[in-house]
Amino acid sequence: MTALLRHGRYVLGENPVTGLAFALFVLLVVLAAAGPGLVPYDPLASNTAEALKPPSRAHWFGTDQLGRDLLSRVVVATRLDLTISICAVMIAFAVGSAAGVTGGFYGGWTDRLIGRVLDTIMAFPLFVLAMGIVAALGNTVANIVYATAIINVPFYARLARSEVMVRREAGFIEAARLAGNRGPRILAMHLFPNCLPPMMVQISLNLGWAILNAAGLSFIGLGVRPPTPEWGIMVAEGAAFIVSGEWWIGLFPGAALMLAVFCFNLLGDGLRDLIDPRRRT
Amino acid sequence: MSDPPIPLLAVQDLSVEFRTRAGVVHALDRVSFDVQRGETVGVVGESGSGKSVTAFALLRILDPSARISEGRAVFGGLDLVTATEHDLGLQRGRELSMIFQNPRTALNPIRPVGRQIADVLLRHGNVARAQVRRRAVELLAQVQIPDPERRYAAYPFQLSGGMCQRVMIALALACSPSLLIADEPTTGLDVTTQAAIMDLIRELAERTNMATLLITHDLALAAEQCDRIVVMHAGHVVEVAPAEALFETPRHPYTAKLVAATPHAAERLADLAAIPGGLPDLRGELPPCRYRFRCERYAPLCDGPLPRVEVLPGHMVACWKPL
Amino acid sequence: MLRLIGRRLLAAAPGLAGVIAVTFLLTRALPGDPAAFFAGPAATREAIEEIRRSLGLDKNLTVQFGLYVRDLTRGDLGKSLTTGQPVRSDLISRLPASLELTACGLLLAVAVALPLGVLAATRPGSWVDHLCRMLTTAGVSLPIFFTGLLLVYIFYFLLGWAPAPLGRLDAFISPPRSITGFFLVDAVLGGDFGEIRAILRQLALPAITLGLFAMAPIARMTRAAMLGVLSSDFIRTARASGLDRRTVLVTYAFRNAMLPVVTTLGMVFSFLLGANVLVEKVFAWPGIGSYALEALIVSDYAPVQGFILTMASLYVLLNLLIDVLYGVIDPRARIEA
Amino acid sequence: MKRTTALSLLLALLFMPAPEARAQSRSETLLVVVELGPNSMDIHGVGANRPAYQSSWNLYDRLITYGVKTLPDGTRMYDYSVLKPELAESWQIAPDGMSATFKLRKDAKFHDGTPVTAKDVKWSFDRAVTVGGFPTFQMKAGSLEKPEQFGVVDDYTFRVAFLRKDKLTMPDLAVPVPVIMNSELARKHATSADPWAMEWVKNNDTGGGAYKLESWKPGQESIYVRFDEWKSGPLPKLKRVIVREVPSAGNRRALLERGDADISFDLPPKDFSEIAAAGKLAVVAHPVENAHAYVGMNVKNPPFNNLKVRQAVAYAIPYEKIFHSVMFDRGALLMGNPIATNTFGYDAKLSPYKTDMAKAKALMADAGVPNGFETQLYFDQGFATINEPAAVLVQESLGQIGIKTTINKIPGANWRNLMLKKEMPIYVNAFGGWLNYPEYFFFWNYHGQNAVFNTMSYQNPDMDKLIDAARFETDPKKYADLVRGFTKLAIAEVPRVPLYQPNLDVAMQKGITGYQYWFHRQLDFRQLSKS
Repeated sequence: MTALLRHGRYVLGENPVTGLAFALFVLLVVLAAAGPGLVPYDPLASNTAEALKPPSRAHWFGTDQLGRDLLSRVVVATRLDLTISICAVMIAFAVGSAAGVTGGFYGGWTDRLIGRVLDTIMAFPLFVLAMGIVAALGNTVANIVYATAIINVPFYARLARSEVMVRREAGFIEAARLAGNRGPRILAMHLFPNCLPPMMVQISLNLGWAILNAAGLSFIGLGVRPPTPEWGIMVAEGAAFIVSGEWWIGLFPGAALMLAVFCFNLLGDGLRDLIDPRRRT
Repeated sequence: MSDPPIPLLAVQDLSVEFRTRAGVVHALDRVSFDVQRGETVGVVGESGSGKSVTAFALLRILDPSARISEGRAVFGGLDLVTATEHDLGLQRGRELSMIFQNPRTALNPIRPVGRQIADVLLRHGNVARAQVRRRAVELLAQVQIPDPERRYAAYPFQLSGGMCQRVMIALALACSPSLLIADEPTTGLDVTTQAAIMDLIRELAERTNMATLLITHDLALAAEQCDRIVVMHAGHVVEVAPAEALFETPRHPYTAKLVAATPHAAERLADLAAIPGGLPDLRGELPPCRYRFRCERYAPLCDGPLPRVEVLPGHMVACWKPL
Repeated sequence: MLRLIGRRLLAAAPGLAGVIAVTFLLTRALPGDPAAFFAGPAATREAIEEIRRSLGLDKNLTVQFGLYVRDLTRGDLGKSLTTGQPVRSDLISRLPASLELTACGLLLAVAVALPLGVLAATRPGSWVDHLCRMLTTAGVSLPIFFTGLLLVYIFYFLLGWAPAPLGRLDAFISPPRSITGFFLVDAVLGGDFGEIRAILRQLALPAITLGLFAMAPIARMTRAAMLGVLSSDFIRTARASGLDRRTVLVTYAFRNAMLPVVTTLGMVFSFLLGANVLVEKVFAWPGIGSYALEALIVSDYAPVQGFILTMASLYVLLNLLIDVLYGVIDPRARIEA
Repeated sequence: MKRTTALSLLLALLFMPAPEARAQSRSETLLVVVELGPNSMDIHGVGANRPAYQSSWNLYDRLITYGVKTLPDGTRMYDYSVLKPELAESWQIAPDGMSATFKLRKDAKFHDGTPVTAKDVKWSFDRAVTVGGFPTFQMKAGSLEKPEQFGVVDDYTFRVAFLRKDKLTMPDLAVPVPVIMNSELARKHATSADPWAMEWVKNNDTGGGAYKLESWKPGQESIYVRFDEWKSGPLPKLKRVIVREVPSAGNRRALLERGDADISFDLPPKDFSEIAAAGKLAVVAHPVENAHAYVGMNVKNPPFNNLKVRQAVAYAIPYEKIFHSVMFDRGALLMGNPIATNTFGYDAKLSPYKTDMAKAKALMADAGVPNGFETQLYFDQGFATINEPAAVLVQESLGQIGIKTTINKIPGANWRNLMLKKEMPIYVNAFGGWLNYPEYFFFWNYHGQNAVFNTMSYQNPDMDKLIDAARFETDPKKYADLVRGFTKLAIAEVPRVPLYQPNLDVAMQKGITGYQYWFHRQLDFRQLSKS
C-alpha cells in the first residue's frame, strides 16, 4: 500500500493541476452529500419581493426571477447533477464493457452482431439520440440518465473490445484456459481487470461530458422537471437574462457546472499519468 | 617514448543521475576511459550496468529526467558535457554518430529510408541539394544493400532487420564521422548477419581511420572485434585493458567471472559458471565498491574510496585486492 | 483504393439499416400527435382524423415502415409540416450552412489545439503544459450554448466588434451567387473581397464557440500522441544524427503523431455536427441542426428522420475520409490495404 | 512563429468594423425579427401557423376591413365597430337583411397583372368553406358555411346570402381567412388530387395585396416588396420588409438595442418592461382583446369536480405575485373575471376572488378535504418563459392549502393532444378570440358543445342557453343582461380561474411610426413608415 501512496503523492506533487482537480472532486462530493443541510435558504421557496436581486450579503449568488436564493439552489443541485452523471456513466461502463469484452473474447458472429449495434449507436448524432429518447419517454431524471448512458456505451465497448482482443492470445489466458476455467470466469477474473486502467480515464472524461449533456437537454426544454434545481436548467434559464443584465442568474450555475466538468477532465488526465506505464520512468 | 598522443575522446569522472518516482538513481559514478583515433574500444557489462547510459550521455540524448551531475568528455577539443546545444548539434551525426540496437524501430516508419539519409546529408551541408539523392544511393551501395536505387524509396517495414541495420550504418557514416558509437548493433540479428554487419563496420572504420566504441554484453564479440575493452559494473568502470590481456589475465574479480561465464567453442554448457547475485539497487546508499555484495574477496579494506590501479601500462583495475 | 472504399461502405450498410429502423421507431414513440398539432387550435376531432389520414399515420406501424422504406429508396424523405417543404430540399439548402460552420469551427480548433498540444508535449510538466491543459479543458467545460450566448453578449452587445447574430449573412447583404452552396467557397470563387469579409465576420463567433468546444479532445490527443512519438527510438536516432529541432519535431515527430490525431478529428467532427444543434439555435444559423430540433419539439417525423439519416451517412463518409487520409499519411496502411 | 502571426491577422480582419451598410436601402427597408416564421403562404393551408397569418394578411386583399381609432394614449388600433372598403368599393345589405351585395374596384389587379373579378372572390370563398380545418371553422363562426351562399352577379359585383341573421357575418369577412386569390393562376397548378392547388399556393404568391413575396427561405427569412399598382388603399410607405427568424430572445433584444433590427413583438414581458423603462426604444403596449391567461380545472373528474375545491383554488392563487414577477405588469389584472378589460361586459366588481389563504383553507375544509390531495399541474412548454414561473408560484401557494402538485412541462405537439383528451386535472393556459364579442369568447370556452378550447369540459345547459341567446340578440339592453348573466355564472361555478389579460407589446426603433394593433396580433406593414 505504501508504494501506491508514495507513487500517488509523487504524481500529485509533480503535477499540481491533478492535485487541484482531486481537491475539487472532494469538495463536490462533500457538497453533494451534506449540501441540503448547509444551505442558508430553502432552494424552492420563492420570494417575489426579493426577485432578480444582484449578489449581496444576504444572497451571495443573488436571486432568480422568483426570488429564490441562487446559492442554495446551486449547492443543492450538486447532488442531482452528480447522481445523473455518475449513474449514467456507471451504466454505460457496465453495459459497454460487458458488450465489448464478450464481443472481443468470443469473436465470430457475436462480435459482428455487437459491432453492428455499436455502429448504429455511433452513427446516430449523439445529442439528437438523447433528445429523442427523453422526448419519447418523458423528461424524468431516470430517462435523462438512460439517454446519457446509451450514447456513452459505444466508447466503453470499443475500448474494452480492443483491450481484450490484444490480450486474448496472451500466455496467461491460455494457461487459465488449460487450467479448466470456463469462458466467463476467464473474462471476469483475467481479462477484465486489464481493461480497467484505460477505462478509468474514459470514465472521468465521460463524467464531465454527461453533465454537459444534461445541461444541453435542459436548454432545449427536455431537462429535469421544474422546480427541481439542476445546473443545466439554471444555466438555460440564466441564458435568457444575460442581455438584460442579470448576469448572475446564469453565471453561478454555469461556473459550478464548469468547475465540475473541469475537475473531472483534469482528473482524467491525472489518472492517465498515474496509470500510463511510460510516464513512470 | 613520446608523450602519449591526445586521445580522440577522453571521458573523465562522468556521473549521471535519474530523477524517478521512486527517488534518485545514480546510474553512472565517475566513469573514465579514453578512445584513440582509429581504435576500436569495447564497453562490456551485464545489461543495466550503464553501458548505454554512457553512450547517450556523450551525445546528450538522455531521457529528460536524467542529469549529468559531474565530469567531462573532451572530444576533438570540445567538452561534450558543457558544449552548447548548437555546438553539440554540429558534432552529432557529423564527427560523432551512433547506431542502435533494434534497427527497425530506430528508423522513421513513415519516411523512405533514402530520404532519411538525405536529411542527414542536407543537415550537415556537405553535399549540394541536387547531389543528395545520388550520394545517398552511393551510401546505400557502400553498406552493400542490393539494388540501392530502388531501395532508396523503400520503407523500414519493407526491409529485413539486417537490411535496416545497414541503413542505420549508412545514416551514421553519411558524413564520415571520426567516432562511431555502436550500441548493441547486432543483438537480435541472426549469427550470419551479425558477422556480416561487424565486418562491414570494421572495414568502413579502417578505410576512414574511424574510431569505434562498441557497446555489447557479448564478451566473445568484444574480444574478437576490439583493441581494448572497458568493463562496467553498476555504473562503475571496474577494469580497462587490451583485449587479450583482459581474457588471459583478468585482474578484477567481476571480469574474471564474466570471462568464465562467456561460452567458448570448446567448453560444454555445464562449465559455464553463473555469476551469483544481481546488480545492486542504485537508488539507495551505496558502498564505494558496488561489487562488494557479490565479491568473495571482500575485505574491510574494500570500504575505502574506489582506487584506480595501473597494474600494467594500459591495464587499469578499480579494486583494492585485484587478482 | 476503390476496394477500400467499397469494403468500408459495405461494412457500414448494416449500421445504416439499424439507424433507419431505430429512427423510425424513435419518432413513432414521440409523445406528440402531429395530426392534432397541425390541425390547429380550433380543430375538431374529425378535422384531426382527416389530417391523420392525409399523413398516413392511421395505418399500422409495419405498413408505415414499409411505405417509409419504399419512399426512401426513391429518395423521397417526405414532407416537413413545420416548413411545408419536401425534407430533401430543406436538407439540401441547409446542409451547406451546417457543414460550413462545423468545418470552420474544426479548423479554428485545429489551428489552436495542434500547436498547443505540440507545445505541451515538448515541455511535459512545465507551466506551458499545465496552461494548455487548463485552457482547453476550460473551453469544453462550459455548456456550448452558454459559451455562445456569453460571446454574443460580450463581442456583439457590449463591444460591438462582432456583427449581429443574424445567421449566415447580414440581413441587408444578398448571399453570393450560389455555386456550391457554401457561402465562403462561393464568395472566394466570386472574388468579391468585401463579401468574403462579411461572411467571415458572420462566421467568426459561432465558429469560435464550436472551436472552443472541440479544442480539448484535439489538444489532449495531440499531446498524448506527441509524447508517445517523442519517446520512440527513431526520434532518438534523428537527434543522434544531429537533425535540427524543427525537422525532428515537425517532419519526424509530428507527422507520426498525426495518425491518432486524424482519428480523433473524425470523431470530433461527427460529435460537433451533433453539438452545433445548440449553436445554430443561439446564432439563428439556418443549418440542419436547428431544423431538426424545431421538428423534434413539434413531433414532425419527416425532418427528424431525414436529419438523422443525413448525419448517419455523413458519419460513414467521414470514417471513409479518415481511412483515406490515414492511408495518405501512413504508407503501411496504404500498402497493406 | 509564423503560425501565430497568421492567426492574429485573421482575428484582426474579422473584428474590423463592418463596411458602412448600404444606408440608402436600409432607410426604405424594415427588418422585423421574430422567434418563429411562417410555415405557409396560404391562410387555408393545413396547419398554417400564426406567423403565416401575417404573410397572408399583407400579401392578400379582403373584401372589407376594419376602421382605425386612436386611443387616449395616442396609440392606434383597429376599430371593430367600423367596416371600411378594401377590395369592395361599396356594399349594401338587402332590405330583408338576409344578403349583402359588394361592388368591386374596377382597377384592382393581382401581383401578376391579371385584373381582379368576382369569380376570383367566388373561387376563394368556396375554397375557404370546403378545404376544412381551421379556415372552414372560422368561416362557420360567422355563419358563412356553404358555397351556395356566394354568387357572382357580374364581373365586379359579388353577392353573399346569409343563412341566419348573425351579427358576426359581416365582421367575419374582414378577418384574415376570407382572402381573394388569383383563381386563374391557382387553377393552372391544381391537380385532380389537389383541386384547390393547396401544394402550390402554399409556396407561392397568388395575391393582390399591398405587398408581393420577394423570397421565402422557410425557417430563415421571408422578404416582402411593395406592390406599386395596389389600388385597395393608400400606397404603403415601406418599399421592402424583411422578416428574419432569430430563435434566441436574448439576441432579438440585443439586435433591437444595438439598432440592427427595427421591430420585434415576441420578447418576454421582462424585456419589454425594461426596454420601456430605458426609453431608448419605443414600446407600444395594448392589452390583447377578448383574451385571458387562466388556471383551468377539469370539472368532470375528481378532485376538481367539487365546486368548493375549485373556489378554494380561486382564493389560493397569488394573482399579484404572478402578475408582477412573471408578467412584470405587462397587461391587466383580472383576478377571476373572465371578461377582458377592453371587451363589452367587463365589470371589475363582479369577481369576489383575491389571494386569501384563510378563506381558501376554510373552503378546503368545507369541501371535505382538509388535508388536501396530490395532483398533476400541466403547462405548454411552447410558452414556458411565462407559464413555467407562473406554474411554480401556483404550485407553491396551492401547497400551502394541502394541494400537493408535481409540474409537467409538455412539448407543443403533445399539448394539443392532452387538450383534446381533456384529462388534465389542473393546468396553466391562455386563449384569445379574434372577434371582440364576449359571447364569441364564451362560445369557444364555456359552451356545452365542448369545443377543444373548453379544456375544463364544462357543460351546463343554463350557460349554453345564455350564450346562444346572446349570439343572436339584437336588443342592446337584453344583450347586456345576457352577457352579465353568463359572466356571473362563470365566476360562481369557476371551472377556470382567469389570472390576467396579457399585453401585445411591440418594441421598435424611435423612427418607426404608424404601428396599429390588430386582433390577429401580427404586423400590418401597410401603415408602417420609417424615417
